[in-house]
Amino acid sequence: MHEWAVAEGVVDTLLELGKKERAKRIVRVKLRVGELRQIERDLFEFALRELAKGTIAEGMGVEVEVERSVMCCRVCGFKWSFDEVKEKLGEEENEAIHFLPDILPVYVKCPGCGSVDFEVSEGRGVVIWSVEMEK
Amino acid sequence: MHEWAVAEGVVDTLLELGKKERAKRIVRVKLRVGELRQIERDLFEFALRELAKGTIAEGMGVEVEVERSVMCCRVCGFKWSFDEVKEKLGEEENEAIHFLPDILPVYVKCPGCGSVDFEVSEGRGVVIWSVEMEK
Amino acid sequence: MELDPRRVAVRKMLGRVKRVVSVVSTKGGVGKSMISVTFALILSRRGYRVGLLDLDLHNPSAHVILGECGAPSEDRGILPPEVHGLKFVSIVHFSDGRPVFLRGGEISDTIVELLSVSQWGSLDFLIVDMPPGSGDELLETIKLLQGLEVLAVSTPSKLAREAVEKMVAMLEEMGVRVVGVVENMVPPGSLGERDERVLGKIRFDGRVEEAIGKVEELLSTDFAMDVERVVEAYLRASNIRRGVK
Amino acid sequence: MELDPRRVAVRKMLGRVKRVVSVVSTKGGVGKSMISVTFALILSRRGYRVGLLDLDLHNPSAHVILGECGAPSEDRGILPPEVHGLKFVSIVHFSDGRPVFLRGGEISDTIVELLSVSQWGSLDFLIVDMPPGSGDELLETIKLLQGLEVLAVSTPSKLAREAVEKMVAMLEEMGVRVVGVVENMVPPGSLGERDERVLGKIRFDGRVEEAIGKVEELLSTDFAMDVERVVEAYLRASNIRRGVK
Ligand SMILES: Nc1ncnc2c1ncn2[C@@H]1O[C@H](COP(=O)(O)OP(=O)(O)O)[C@@H](O)[C@H]1O
Ligand SMILES: Nc1ncnc2c1ncn2[C@@H]1O[C@H](COP(=O)(O)OP(=O)(O)O)[C@@H](O)[C@H]1O
Ligand SMILES: [Mg+2]
Ligand SMILES: [Mg+2]
Ligand SMILES: [Mg+2]
Ligand SMILES: [Mg+2]
Ligand code: NI
Ligand code: NI
Ligand SMILES: [Zn+2]
Ligand SMILES: [Zn+2]
Repeated sequence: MHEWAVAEGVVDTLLELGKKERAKRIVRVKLRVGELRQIERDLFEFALRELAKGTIAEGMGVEVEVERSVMCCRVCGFKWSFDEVKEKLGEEENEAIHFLPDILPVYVKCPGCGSVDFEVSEGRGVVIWSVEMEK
Repeated sequence: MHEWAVAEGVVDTLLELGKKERAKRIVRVKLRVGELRQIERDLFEFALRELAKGTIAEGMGVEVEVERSVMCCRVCGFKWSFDEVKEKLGEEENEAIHFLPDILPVYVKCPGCGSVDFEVSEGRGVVIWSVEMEK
Repeated sequence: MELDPRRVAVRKMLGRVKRVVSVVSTKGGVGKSMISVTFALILSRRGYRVGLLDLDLHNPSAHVILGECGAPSEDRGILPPEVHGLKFVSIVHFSDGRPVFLRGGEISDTIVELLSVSQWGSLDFLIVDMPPGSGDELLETIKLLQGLEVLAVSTPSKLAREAVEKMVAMLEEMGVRVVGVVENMVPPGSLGERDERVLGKIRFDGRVEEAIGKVEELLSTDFAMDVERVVEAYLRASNIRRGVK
Repeated sequence: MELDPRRVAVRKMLGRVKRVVSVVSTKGGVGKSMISVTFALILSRRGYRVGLLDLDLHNPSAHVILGECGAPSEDRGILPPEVHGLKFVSIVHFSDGRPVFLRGGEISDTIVELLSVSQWGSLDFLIVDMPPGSGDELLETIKLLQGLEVLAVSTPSKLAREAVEKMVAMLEEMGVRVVGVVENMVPPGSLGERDERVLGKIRFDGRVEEAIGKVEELLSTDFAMDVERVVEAYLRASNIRRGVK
């Protein structure tokens, strides 16, 4: 699962940050992961903890919050969220979106007007929301 | 001068808004005009008042504020404003930017790193900032 | 509250433009620009009032095909210059021929700016030469221009045909009016083969390259003869009788 | 505070990739995809470890030229499939061949996503097939990939040459390493003419179209022979001795 790759990016970013801030220890991190990623949370948290072993982040507290998605149509202004359309998608389509959230308009049209020209204004990214460090 | 075209867009938008809100009169409008547009303010305000004649916006108060520009480089993060680079530009270049503010990177590079990949985060648009109406 | 007065301005500026036809393709180099310019010139010679808008901001070429670009003047907006009978607007009027590097957000914004100040006046047709692909230029014009018509250009190449058909199907699903697919650069021998799916075929014509920049020469090529047939098929398909405006 | 962990991931994922060469042009249809694929195949046959990344999201065509696209597997990221000896990543792995309509912001984001999870491993070269133009794809890769090299493709057409030269000059002003301009679709007779400004010329070869999708046939064309000379000029210009990795 590519949860490991995402987790690796997070841990590396934390370690870079820790170095820059001359932290002794990274105590806790809060992450927001977009709903579109359909991430396996247990696996993701496990990967984060495993990858932190032997670093200043070893044993850190991990909080992962799933950010609900908001899509906003650029043509008609209609707003909707992924769970309203998810069921109509096949397994392979969900798998593609899991890897590449931006590909959503390839599989989904605006329920309001049928356009593929919509923005994913929330629920797409992986964001390090807060970091607690010991200096 | 194309100030008239911009003014026409503003007045038409105000009248649409007035109609939608069933206003009897448009009393006052505040506009923010991006510095990059190098607009002739007197001419612009004159055009606004002329175009408003015979409409519910006739005699409205007009306040035009010039919004200072902020450019932000996507590569190196450097920030600067138009007045730091304006003097190096020729008359025709300024004329082109006056018409099409987005064309700036054709004539100006990031003073920090030389890239043309920068964002004009402020000072580009024409924004109707507030409208006072009598209902 | 924030209101963008430019979008209202666009509607007004295009208020007396009867039809807007965008020439699109998934691929570059299939002849969008050659066809746009020739299509516009032929309509103009038939007595229609025609504008030509080059929206390929990274690679404007309509002015090269026309051989000149003219200079806009100002009067309550931008008055497009007349170039060989066409009202012509291109980024080259503002970029001075320099290379244009712009991200999508700025491309969309540029299109809104251009259309909010260009005084087209009364036009029967505004032909829009588009860049390849289905990015900001295409999405923003669909959003901005109600009733936009699309003419898609393909070639017999394996790399073009299927992709263009899929693009067209998607545009139709989105409710965009596709007036047809034109197949360009067809080997001269196979022109005769009928194909229900295409509005017209245009031969590969070795004289085209030499005629770039020379409008009279261009209009005398076999290429232009074939584009003329496409114009006729287009007018027929849209119930516009010849000569009647 | 908001931090984007993907950008750090990109750096790591490309950590063992020695050189990234983007094949660019102002124009479409000049042969970027044909040259990218052939260039990559030739390097691979010479024993280099080569990846091929198709970033023409609106019009992916490398998989059509290769005749297959393979399927990525997952292991701490995406493992690119081996296609004719190349590690291959394309949007088609995710779009299922459907049409892709994306604005610039989403294009940039897609590129960051793709590169943040693709496990290239150790590569001597990553060849990137780019869309035409100077938009998000080009600007985002310049921003993302330190040390990016650019190979620009032009043709003898009036519509290509000057524009490509201006684009290249601008890239150099921006500090991007341009390894050279390749002139494609040169009439076979004029191949001999020397031109200081070009890294190499590639003949127009009527067999190319037929060879799309058939790698061995493609590599036996005059076209491939000319691309091979470009590969050699490129390796020479960059001081890479033949066979030495
Ligand atoms: N029917 C044709 N026969 C021969 N050459 C053509 C034909 N149509 C276009 N060309 C040539 O193909 C090239 C690309 O055409 P262009 O209009 O610039 O394509 P696009 O706008 O789709 O990128 C030009 O050099 C042009 O001279
Ligand atoms: N040297 C050449 N001789 C003949 N045909 C060519 C040559 N190079 C490219 N082509 C043809 O030109 C078309 C466009 O090539 P492609 O690689 O898709 O261009 P781009 O990627 O720049 O859009 C294809 O149909 C291809 O078969
Ligand atoms: Mg979209
Ligand atoms: Mg820019
Ligand atoms: Mg073109
Ligand atoms: Mg290509
Ligand atoms: Ni996964
Ligand atoms: Ni003016
Ligand atoms: Zn909608
Ligand atoms: Zn910079």
